[in-house]
Amino acid sequence: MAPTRERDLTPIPLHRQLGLTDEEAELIPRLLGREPTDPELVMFSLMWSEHCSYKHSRPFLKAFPTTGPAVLQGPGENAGVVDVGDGWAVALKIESHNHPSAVEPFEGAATGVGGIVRDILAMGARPIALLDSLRFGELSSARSRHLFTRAVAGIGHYGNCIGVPTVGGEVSFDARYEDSCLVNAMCVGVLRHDGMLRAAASGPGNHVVLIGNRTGRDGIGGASVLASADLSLDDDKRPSVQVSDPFTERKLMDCCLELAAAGAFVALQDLGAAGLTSAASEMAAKGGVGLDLDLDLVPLRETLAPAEILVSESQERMLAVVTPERLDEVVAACRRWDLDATPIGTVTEGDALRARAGGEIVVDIPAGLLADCPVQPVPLVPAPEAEPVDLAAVPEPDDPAAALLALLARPTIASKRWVYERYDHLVGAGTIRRPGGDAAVVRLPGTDRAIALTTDGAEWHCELDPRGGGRAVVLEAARNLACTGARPVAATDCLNFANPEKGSTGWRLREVIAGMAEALEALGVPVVSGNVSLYNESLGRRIYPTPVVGMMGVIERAERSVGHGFSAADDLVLMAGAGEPRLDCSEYLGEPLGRPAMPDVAAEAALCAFLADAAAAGLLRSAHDVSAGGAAVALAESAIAGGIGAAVDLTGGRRADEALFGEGGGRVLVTCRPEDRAALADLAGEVSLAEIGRVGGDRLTVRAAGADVSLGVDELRSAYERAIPEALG
Amino acid sequence: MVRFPGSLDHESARAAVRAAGGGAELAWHADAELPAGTDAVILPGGFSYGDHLRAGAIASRAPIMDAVRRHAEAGGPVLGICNGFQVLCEAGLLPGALRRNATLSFVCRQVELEVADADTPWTRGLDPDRTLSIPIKNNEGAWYGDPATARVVLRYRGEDALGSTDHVAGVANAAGNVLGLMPHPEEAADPLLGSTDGLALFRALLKARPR
Amino acid sequence: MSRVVVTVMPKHGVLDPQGQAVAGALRQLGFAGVGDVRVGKRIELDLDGDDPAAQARDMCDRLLANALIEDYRVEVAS
Amino acid sequence: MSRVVVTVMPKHGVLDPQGQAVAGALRQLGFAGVGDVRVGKRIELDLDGDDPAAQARDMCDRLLANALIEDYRVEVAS
Ligand SMILES: Nc1ncnc2c1ncn2[C@@H]1O[C@H](COP(=O)(O)OP(=O)(O)O)[C@@H](O)[C@H]1O
Ligand SMILES: [Mg+2]
Repeated sequence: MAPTRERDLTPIPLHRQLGLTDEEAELIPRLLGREPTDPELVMFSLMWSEHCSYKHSRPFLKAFPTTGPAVLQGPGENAGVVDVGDGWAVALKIESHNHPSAVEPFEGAATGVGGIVRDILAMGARPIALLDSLRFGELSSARSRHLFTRAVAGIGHYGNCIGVPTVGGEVSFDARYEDSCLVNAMCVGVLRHDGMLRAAASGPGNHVVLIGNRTGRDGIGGASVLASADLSLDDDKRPSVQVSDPFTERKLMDCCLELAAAGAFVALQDLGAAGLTSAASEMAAKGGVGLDLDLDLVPLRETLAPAEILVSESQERMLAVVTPERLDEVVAACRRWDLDATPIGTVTEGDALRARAGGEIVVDIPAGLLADCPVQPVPLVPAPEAEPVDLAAVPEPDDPAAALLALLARPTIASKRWVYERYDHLVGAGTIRRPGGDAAVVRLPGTDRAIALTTDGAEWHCELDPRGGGRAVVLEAARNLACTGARPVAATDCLNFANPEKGSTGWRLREVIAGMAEALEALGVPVVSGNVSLYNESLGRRIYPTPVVGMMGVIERAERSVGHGFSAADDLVLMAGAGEPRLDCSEYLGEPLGRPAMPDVAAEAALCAFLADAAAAGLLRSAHDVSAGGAAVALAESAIAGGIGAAVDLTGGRRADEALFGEGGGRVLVTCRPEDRAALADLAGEVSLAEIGRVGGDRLTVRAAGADVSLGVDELRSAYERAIPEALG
Repeated sequence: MVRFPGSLDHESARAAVRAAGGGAELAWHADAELPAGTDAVILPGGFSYGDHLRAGAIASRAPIMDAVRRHAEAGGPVLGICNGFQVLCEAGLLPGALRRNATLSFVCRQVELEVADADTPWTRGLDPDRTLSIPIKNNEGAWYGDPATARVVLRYRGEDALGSTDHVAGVANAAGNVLGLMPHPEEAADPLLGSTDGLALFRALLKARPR
Repeated sequence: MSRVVVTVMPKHGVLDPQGQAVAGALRQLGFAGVGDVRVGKRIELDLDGDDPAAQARDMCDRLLANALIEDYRVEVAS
Repeated sequence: MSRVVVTVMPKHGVLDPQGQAVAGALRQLGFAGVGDVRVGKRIELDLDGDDPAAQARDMCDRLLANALIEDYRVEVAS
């Protein structure tokens, strides 16, 4: 094999251009026992990027609970899988496509959806739901409006066309995301326990088959250039944009699921970041076998060099291991779906990942080495503790009703109808609770059960107190599920952070994960999959620490799910949960200020259990989590959704504004029939449950510490619904 | 139930037919014939051929469409839902064309419909005063055509975000046996989903079926 | 092999919402002199065989254009 | 008032799923000689003001084309 050519004309060494550190470049020849070839060096550079190797975050991730009786597949595969009863299982995973979306929001967001769907497909699961978690700069910025509207269009384009409903998600706006927007997509699939596929290749002599789109110069260098470098918005990082092809993805789904059901695959893996390199090395390393690939056989869209073929990120491709006996069947099924299926290599004994081109071996490395990137320790510099809000320095609102309308019209709080009406949130006839509530509820096909799905973030809280914020994000997700009557079963997470080598970001990462782990332990919810996206900063502006939690819960009887809208006059309004509202870390203050209280994980776990019990017993008419904007906004949202008002007295808080708009404390607004009040109180046990008013009429009237807010439901709706369309002009 | 590459709603539509008391089999776009004993044909919703070129255009030229045409010409009932409606217009089996929504965006929402013609196999017996609550979800759902000559079967009540001529949500051929609808009755066929108004169409057909 | 260019435009008299939206967006960007805008398709095909123009017209009639709402034009480039 | 024609085509090397789908459909209709097909946009604009070609190029840079994945061409027809 030819060693690396000398490049004396290049002042910057190749490894640095590829993003490898000098230490890593010295380590590679020692591990290999020789100098790497150029294609090998490129492969190392991609596989050893943070994006593929988690070299900065890996040690911290160990804090997450990842096991439990329901876990069929924890982290380490393309997606996590959990049991949901009767032989059925659910696969879930969330992933970021932040940097590609900042460069080209439509295609970046669309291909982000495509990628996460293929991760679910690779488990042998049928994708049944998508969620998207988005962060952009303020809508007053033209660039943010562009990124937001185009990213939403891209997600819709892809999800709608492949027929997987986008049932939930979240969007918020803050100047911190002006240069580094966040686009995280989550996919959920269903499968039979015995139909689960894994990525581990096996059986020397078996074929390695590439299925789907041809390979082109898409996203070459994408994994390292786009995902691991500070983004300074210059043009020369742009030539490698991937164009989405959802029609081919749908055919890939239909065809692979047909073949998976027939048991035609030994193993299945999607091609994502680092393309063939990542897919092939993972399949080989997981299976403890080698792979021999002939790059000349890879169907190309244009002429490519061997290294380019190895790292191309062309979309809509899967890699399968197939026995010689079933090869014809696989190829024939793909032809029926008008998809290319090309045997490009074989499984071998040993552990070598080999690639040939033009008859010569251009790559020959132990597959495991690519996955063995040395950990890069990050500095752990604590950030100073935030000061509590000094209430005396916050003027009381002259007109609390106007303050409520203004809060409802803040884009971060306002109705996201503009977004979810652009998504097919129904396809598949399984969406029982549509977007707009606390969590989506989707029928579990073939059973009487439903699953509830949510994604949540708590970035202001994480900025002010990373440990507490880590707890808060998990608890909010669980509370949102519980509001629909679900018991949380499993979580997936995407950790969006700034550059971990700078300032306190590394410390924040560790603290957030520790806080998340504490809440997950208290709830008994394992993390089964996830993703890390670092370096979300540019031009000196870093994003807030933004962990996004995707959570799935089960509702035993689908017809018992609960909505967030008030349901009928004379129902009682109650506040569940005893936490105190605080203006610290409230949307009302308009920016992350103060020191939010440390969430009480035990109390909140009990609250979630109570809500699920109450829903199962048929005692809840509605339930809605008190979050951004406080109790007044939660009441308004329930009134708008139900089309009926209420009269309520709010207690708690040190002043009227704190009672109305204060946040935190793990509180949920529930309603019940008057005759069910006693039964509900019995179920509540230790969980505090206070009657605060009654549903009825066409106005929402809220009294709190002397303030009196009374607004028509139509007025509330108009402020809430019109804000985003108007901000977009 | 015809399945094209990119069809999405065939399973939901099949479930709705079953819920109404019937049964459905899938036919493949490349087949030359419908399954023996076919009483009625449904072209389900979706993004056949990725909506490339014009929605429904490529599917409308598929081999199975010759068999669908023969079935229609012999008076057999045909229902095209959303993409199926687009296919039927492109195939010339229904009048008019479906164009980009006036919003220039995909629209997914519950709408209210009025029955303008209760004398097709798919609407016979429906109370003309009844309002049906059924969702729409499409990109190219604005019907363009001449409502004076076309047989309009369903109209949007109130606002029509799509910008169809004369609020048209569904049209039939002159004989009434071929119907195209933008709304998705299969998404309103189960009490769990909030509405069962879509079942009425499948039930009407099953009642009218020649024994 | 000839290169054929097929142009498909919305028929005159048929409302073109996409063209209208583009015109509006351009005016909003400050292009005050924008009048009517129409958006159509340009399809470039490599074609083998006899009489590429006739082939392309046949393609238009059978698939590429919808005569109800669109007009087409065929040019043989090489 | 000048009539300007803007042609926007997918960049060379960039995946064109629409072109692929149209090529496949044409072959299935029996047009055996169909090679590569690429589908783009044709935008016809009526423009008032000086230097319509420069104006149109500016429009392409700012709105009509996506420089990452598309190339454009401007012709002034009259
Ligand atoms: N934040 C996290 N929490 C838990 N598991 C994680 C996290 N980030 C990554 N993982 C796990 O590490 C593995 C590799 O992740 P990734 O490279 O994103 O997967 P893929 O190659 O399938 O896209 C996955 O199994 C994923 O579930
Ligand atoms: Mg994967």
